[in-house]
Amino acid sequence: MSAPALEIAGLTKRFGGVTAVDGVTFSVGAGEVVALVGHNGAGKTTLVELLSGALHRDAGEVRVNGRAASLRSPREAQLAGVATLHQHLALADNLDATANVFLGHERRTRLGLLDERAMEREARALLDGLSPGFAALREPVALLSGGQRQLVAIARALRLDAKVLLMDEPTAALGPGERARVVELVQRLVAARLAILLVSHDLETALAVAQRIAVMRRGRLVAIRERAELDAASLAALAVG
Amino acid sequence: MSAPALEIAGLTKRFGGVTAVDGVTFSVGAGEVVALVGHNGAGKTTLVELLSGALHRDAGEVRVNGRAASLRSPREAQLAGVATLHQHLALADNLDATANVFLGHERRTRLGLLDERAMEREARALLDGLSPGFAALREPVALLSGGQRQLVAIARALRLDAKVLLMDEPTAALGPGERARVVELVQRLVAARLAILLVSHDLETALAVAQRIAVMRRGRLVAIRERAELDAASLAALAVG
Amino acid sequence: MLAALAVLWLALAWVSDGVFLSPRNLVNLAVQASAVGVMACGMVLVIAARQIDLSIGSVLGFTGMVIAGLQVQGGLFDAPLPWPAALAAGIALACAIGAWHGAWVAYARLPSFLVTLAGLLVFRGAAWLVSDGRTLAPLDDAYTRIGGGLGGAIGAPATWAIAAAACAAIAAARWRAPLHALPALAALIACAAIANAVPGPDGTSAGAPLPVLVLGAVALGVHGLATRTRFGRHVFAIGGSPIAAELAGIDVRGVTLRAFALLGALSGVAAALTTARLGAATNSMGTQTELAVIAAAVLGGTSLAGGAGSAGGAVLGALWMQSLENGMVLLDVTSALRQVVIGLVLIAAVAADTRARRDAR
Amino acid sequence: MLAALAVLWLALAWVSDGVFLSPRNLVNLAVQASAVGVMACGMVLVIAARQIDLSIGSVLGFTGMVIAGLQVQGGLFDAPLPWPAALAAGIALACAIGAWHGAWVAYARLPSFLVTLAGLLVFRGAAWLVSDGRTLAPLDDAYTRIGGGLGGAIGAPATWAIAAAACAAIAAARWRAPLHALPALAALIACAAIANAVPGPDGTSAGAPLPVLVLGAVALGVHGLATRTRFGRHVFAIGGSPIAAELAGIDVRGVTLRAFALLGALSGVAAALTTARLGAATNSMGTQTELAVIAAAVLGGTSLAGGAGSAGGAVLGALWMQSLENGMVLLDVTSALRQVVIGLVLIAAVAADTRARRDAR
Amino acid sequence: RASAAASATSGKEVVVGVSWSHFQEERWKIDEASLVAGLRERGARYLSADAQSSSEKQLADVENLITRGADVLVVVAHDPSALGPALASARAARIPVIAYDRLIEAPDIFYLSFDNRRVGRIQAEQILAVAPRGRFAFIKGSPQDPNTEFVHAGQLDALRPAIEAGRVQVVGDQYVDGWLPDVAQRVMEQVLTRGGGSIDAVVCSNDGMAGGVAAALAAAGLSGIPVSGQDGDVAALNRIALGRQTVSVWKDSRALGRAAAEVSVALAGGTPPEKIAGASPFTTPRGVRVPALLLEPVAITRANLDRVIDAGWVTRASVCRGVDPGPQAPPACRAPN
Ligand SMILES: Nc1ncnc2c1ncn2[C@@H]1O[C@H](COP(=O)(O)OP(=O)(O)OP(=O)(O)O)[C@@H](O)[C@H]1O
Ligand SMILES: Nc1ncnc2c1ncn2[C@@H]1O[C@H](COP(=O)(O)OP(=O)(O)OP(=O)(O)O)[C@@H](O)[C@H]1O
Ligand SMILES: [Mg+2]
Ligand SMILES: [Mg+2]
Repeated sequence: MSAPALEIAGLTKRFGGVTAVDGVTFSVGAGEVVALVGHNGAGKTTLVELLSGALHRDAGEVRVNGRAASLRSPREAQLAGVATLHQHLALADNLDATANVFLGHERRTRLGLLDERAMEREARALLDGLSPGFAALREPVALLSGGQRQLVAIARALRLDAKVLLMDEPTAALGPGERARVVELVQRLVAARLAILLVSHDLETALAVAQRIAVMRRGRLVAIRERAELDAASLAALAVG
Repeated sequence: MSAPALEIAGLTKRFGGVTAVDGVTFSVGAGEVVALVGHNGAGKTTLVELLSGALHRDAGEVRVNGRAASLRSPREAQLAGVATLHQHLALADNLDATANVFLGHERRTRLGLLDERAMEREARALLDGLSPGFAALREPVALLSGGQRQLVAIARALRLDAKVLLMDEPTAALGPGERARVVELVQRLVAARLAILLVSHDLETALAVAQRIAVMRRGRLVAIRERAELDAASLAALAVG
Repeated sequence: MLAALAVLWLALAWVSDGVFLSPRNLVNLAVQASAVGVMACGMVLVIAARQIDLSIGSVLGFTGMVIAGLQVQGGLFDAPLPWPAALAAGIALACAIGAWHGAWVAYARLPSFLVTLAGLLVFRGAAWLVSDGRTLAPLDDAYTRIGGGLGGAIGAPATWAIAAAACAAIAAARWRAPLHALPALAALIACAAIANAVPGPDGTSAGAPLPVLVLGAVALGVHGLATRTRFGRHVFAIGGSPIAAELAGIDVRGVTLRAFALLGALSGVAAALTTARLGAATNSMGTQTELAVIAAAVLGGTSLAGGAGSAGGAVLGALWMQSLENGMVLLDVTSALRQVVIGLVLIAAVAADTRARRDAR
Repeated sequence: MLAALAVLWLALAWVSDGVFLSPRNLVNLAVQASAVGVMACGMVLVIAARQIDLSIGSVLGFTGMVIAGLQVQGGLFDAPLPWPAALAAGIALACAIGAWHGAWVAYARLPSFLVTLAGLLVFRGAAWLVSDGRTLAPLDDAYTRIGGGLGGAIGAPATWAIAAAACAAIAAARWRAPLHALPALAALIACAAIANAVPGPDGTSAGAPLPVLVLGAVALGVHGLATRTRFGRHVFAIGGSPIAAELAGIDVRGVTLRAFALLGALSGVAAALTTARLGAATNSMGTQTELAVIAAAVLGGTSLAGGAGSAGGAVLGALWMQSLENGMVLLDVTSALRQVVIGLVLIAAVAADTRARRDAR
Repeated sequence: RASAAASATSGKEVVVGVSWSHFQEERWKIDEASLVAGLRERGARYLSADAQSSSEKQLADVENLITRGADVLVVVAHDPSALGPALASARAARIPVIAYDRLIEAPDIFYLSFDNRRVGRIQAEQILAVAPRGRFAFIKGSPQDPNTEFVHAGQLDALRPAIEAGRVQVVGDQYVDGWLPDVAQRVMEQVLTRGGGSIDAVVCSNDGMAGGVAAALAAAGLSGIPVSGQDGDVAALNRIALGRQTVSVWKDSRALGRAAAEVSVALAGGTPPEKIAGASPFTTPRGVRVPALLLEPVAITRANLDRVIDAGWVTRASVCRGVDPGPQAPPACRAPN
């Protein structure tokens, strides 16, 4: 068997006196979804930020597709094949949805100028898939609704064509219809052999898509279970702790 | 029977060509929870902002406890007895949790200076009730986790002692344990005769606390049903539309 | 802003018996505004990236001294350089200075206000040291044409040719909506006609002065950079949210550095325009220009909070500021009263413009 | 900043053979920094609320002229006012000017950069108009004591009394952690000792000069305002997030206006210190002070992005800037070279400070 | 464009355009007033522009004045060597140019001034007269202003022998940005600190800065140390009466303003420059010969304060304010007995 797409060993991050992530070890295989749940402030987002290059780890190792990854910047993480949807979305509020979907990876024409038409076409296709009739492609995203903003951020993460996808609360602001479509989408991505780490407070969604479910508490990984071993009640008991 | 705590008639708001809220009429009685659901971009947040004084309506009327309310500013809305938890939380990121909970309504000593001790004590009590062991009362809220920030915003809205409470997605970022405590809290507030408008994509929570459930679609209120008439499946069908 | 500018111009024409709107004065106005306009275009990008540059006036002074020092007899070196070499060296130097400031801001993450305030002091002092406080003159006659003085305009045929080419380009870009292109075409033709209405030294039409052409080229270039390239997109993304830009994988530091370097280079261009226009390099050149440049950018809709702004707006802003200066001289009031009037008109204009924009929404 | 200041002082003492650290020079330094320090304290609040005020230098010049014009023979009115009345009128006027700027910013929502740039022009012009450009002198002898010149220090007994009172207050506030209070107590006693080591005109100890006491009182007051009152809390909330502040029910416009008014009033105080020190009011007073004041605030940790800053930091920043100036003149460095050195040291200091703060985290 | 001379003779009113360098010191206001009065007497129209100490702005100002139809230009050059293009425009429009107060090195101008180098020389001579030896400090004007150097060169002309002979030591030599009095005060304080709190004389370049210097000296208990200045500011004359300043070199700006009015109307009327009353040829440092009308600066000291009072420049009350009218007072302020 080849190496898992994402391997984490002993990952640790301290903020002053607090250890937000404390010796976390686990892995996610290609074509697998691992859901990560836990109380507020458990350290889930910190873990994701460490993997996305936004924060620097104090200790531990990370391997992506078997290769050690230093992840010193978001750019480096992207180059290593890790795409991230951040909990706080990380949108440039003054730019429109199209620009945000392609931010940092703009399409260019042969002259080296921005290829606005190609980008708009592609963004429209992506967003339409998530929310049919998504119209506001040319308005600053500051004017969009909470859920619409989340859809833009999801579209951006999808666009990167990564091998490992980190999704921090992707459905928190979504309506029931949009959420269902995102769940479908995650299932399609898994079929295409992506490795997905899904952080979610929505235990239902977690149960619907994950093969394994990890639980964090106060910075530590306290449990990691196969989906089959769990049902809604037992997962809730685990997550609340 | 006395007038409902919150009455809305023909409320309308346009942004350029889009009518985000379109002639919405309904009311919430004292001691009642009305849940408001709908797809992303349906206009729920816009409706809440109109009632909170953050936006100005283009047409329609609002009465609070039977009295016409002009709601020209957040301050005015607060004075009329309307407290709001905003979807985007509206925290001052550079201030700590205590300062945010009391923002705009700081406690003062007899000398007119800020009474930091009283505020910290009260904030600790409030936040502890929502999330036992909430410790970060003196750190800038920018450093808190998504869920912790939401708890701070909830605590602030509770502190205002209002007659009408608007909660826009109060549980979106909360873990299962915290969510359960907020649900309990809402039930206690209802028992204390508050009128609550609860916007939520979390249909389960909506069903757990609401007496009536309203559904918005593209700016219009398309249905308003008694809780008893609905179960999870029929509500989901209504909300997705 | 455009509407407010029109009102201002009409008012000034009225109080000056039409002198303000005479072709000669309009051409003067454009030439006078060109150095500030060139720098304001670059400032737009720096401010859009949530930074500020206070050093540009001093950089202008310093590079102006260097450009002059390299080309005059008995200047910096024993053997004077030919003016094109001096010019190129000066602009390269200005660009390097901008990059130096940008490096402190982007890589060492120091506040740009302090870094460029330090730059303001350093290069003001350096400008003095270059020549020991002397004024360097006279400059090469060919060089001084860049300043738009004697022989510094391109004549009527070339002016019409450029106007025609620009019209053709606009028409081609807007062929789907030809009516929208009309105002721009009309403005261009009017500008060309005005430039040609001024007699040159030999009595024939002078045509467009070089500094104005330089300003036009710079504005067009910065506009293209801002709206059509990755660099520009990234500048605005950084201004909108530096964290989001970083997380999107943008090279925030590199982009910031390049924005400063570009502004530096444009300060060098402005130094060339200024020295060529003066026919000399003096060590007070550029003093307090930074405020005029930032004001021009902000008047043109650039937000000091970052993430918004346009080169076209900056040029308009520069014309605005210069119109006030130029126009107030036409009023027979003392200079102190003039300052008071300029300040009050500025507030009134900004207030009117803000209200107009709010109503438009 | 404190550590960097210590390094700078030692370096300057070393190259000046200790003269820099002589009591007389330290007292001079403090007096020289006081006007800028007073304004920097107010600037902290304006910047913390995400605004900027460029007009303060001109407001200083204008109100200085008015204060002088009201008290000299043949000034503004035929009958000169007693100096306390003139002083009160001047400070009230400065406060009103600040409120006028604040009103445009808060209620008409114009960018503060442009509003106060207009103010810079208007009041510079107005300063000239007050006296037709004449220097107004001589000022009342009692008034000039405020400036710290002859008879402008309070003598040794009063200095010790104030130091003792301040020590007692600090000790009372910190009685839970007496060790933490030690550095502050030591600093206070050192300051008093230094002030008393300078001989007055009559040969006995001069004691603390009045401008320094004014600065201390202003810094303490602004510090209290910023950290202990609703107003201060709201200023910082607005700077952190104007929208959040508005939604929390804060009177954003009123608070903004009051921050500008306070800075205006402090510019009036600075005008009093400057004119009293000079014994005259000249119409160029305060030129370019705005940059020094903003730099002092930013050096002291105030963020131009809003929401952060402290009065203590601003005073330190002002001392920093003045130490550089003071030290360089002491070394008889020519002004051009001085500017270069000051700029470079400034960058180095900010870099060191930024690095230290980052490492501390 | 018709020539200026033609338009003047054809009975149209003469338009005189004046480009001022700046108005930061009191004196320019007085120049302006007397120039305007002179023009009004002669029925000429006055246009003006203030360059606010900026060569760029002055260039624009001159262009604007030409655009507005000036028949003759009076230029107070901010930086005389940076006016080439402005002179070229004027030449192209055949408009005569008067270099007012400051020399412009160009062949076709008319030079009307007090000699600035001479001002510096008088300052130093007067200081030497009361303090022939000791530790001297120079407080010079703005490093950005070319006049600073002219004045300082004059000071050195007078002091060089004393310095070379070792009678005078220079213990401070500083520019003051923008000629600002409060900056001069701080600089003086530092020079004093450096010298251990003592100094024997201060050669200061103008009256505004002398005010700052005097305040610094007073605070150090050194009131009465010789200090020089120029411009004849009221405040400075009062300091002289009080014994806090030694000399103010007075250039009667009113005379200069009146002369400018006379010369400009004459030139506009077609009088050749050489034929102007009182004009004599003047050779500039670079060897250009221009027609010039030079007025004499006057050293105002304690002894001859009456001169400015009698000339109506200032009132006796304002000069003698605060002076004890006893026998120790300067002659101008003594109580009549
Ligand atoms: N930059 C920081 N500085 C200091 N403390 C931080 C910082 N970032 C996060 N923390 C702390 O680390 C802890 C973990 O935060 P994290 O955001 O990882 O939680 P989370 O599991 O994602 O919570 P949530 O479910 O609420 O999103 C929290 O207590 C938070 O206050
Ligand atoms: N300031 C604004 N300017 C222009 N359009 C706006 C503005 N605010 C909201 N909108 C638009 O109004 C519509 C309704 O937005 P709203 O935020 O009310 O939706 P919502 O129901 O709360 O959605 P979500 O569930 O995603 O939070 C959206 O299409 C949004 O783009
Ligand atoms: Mg999280
Ligand atoms: Mg919403």
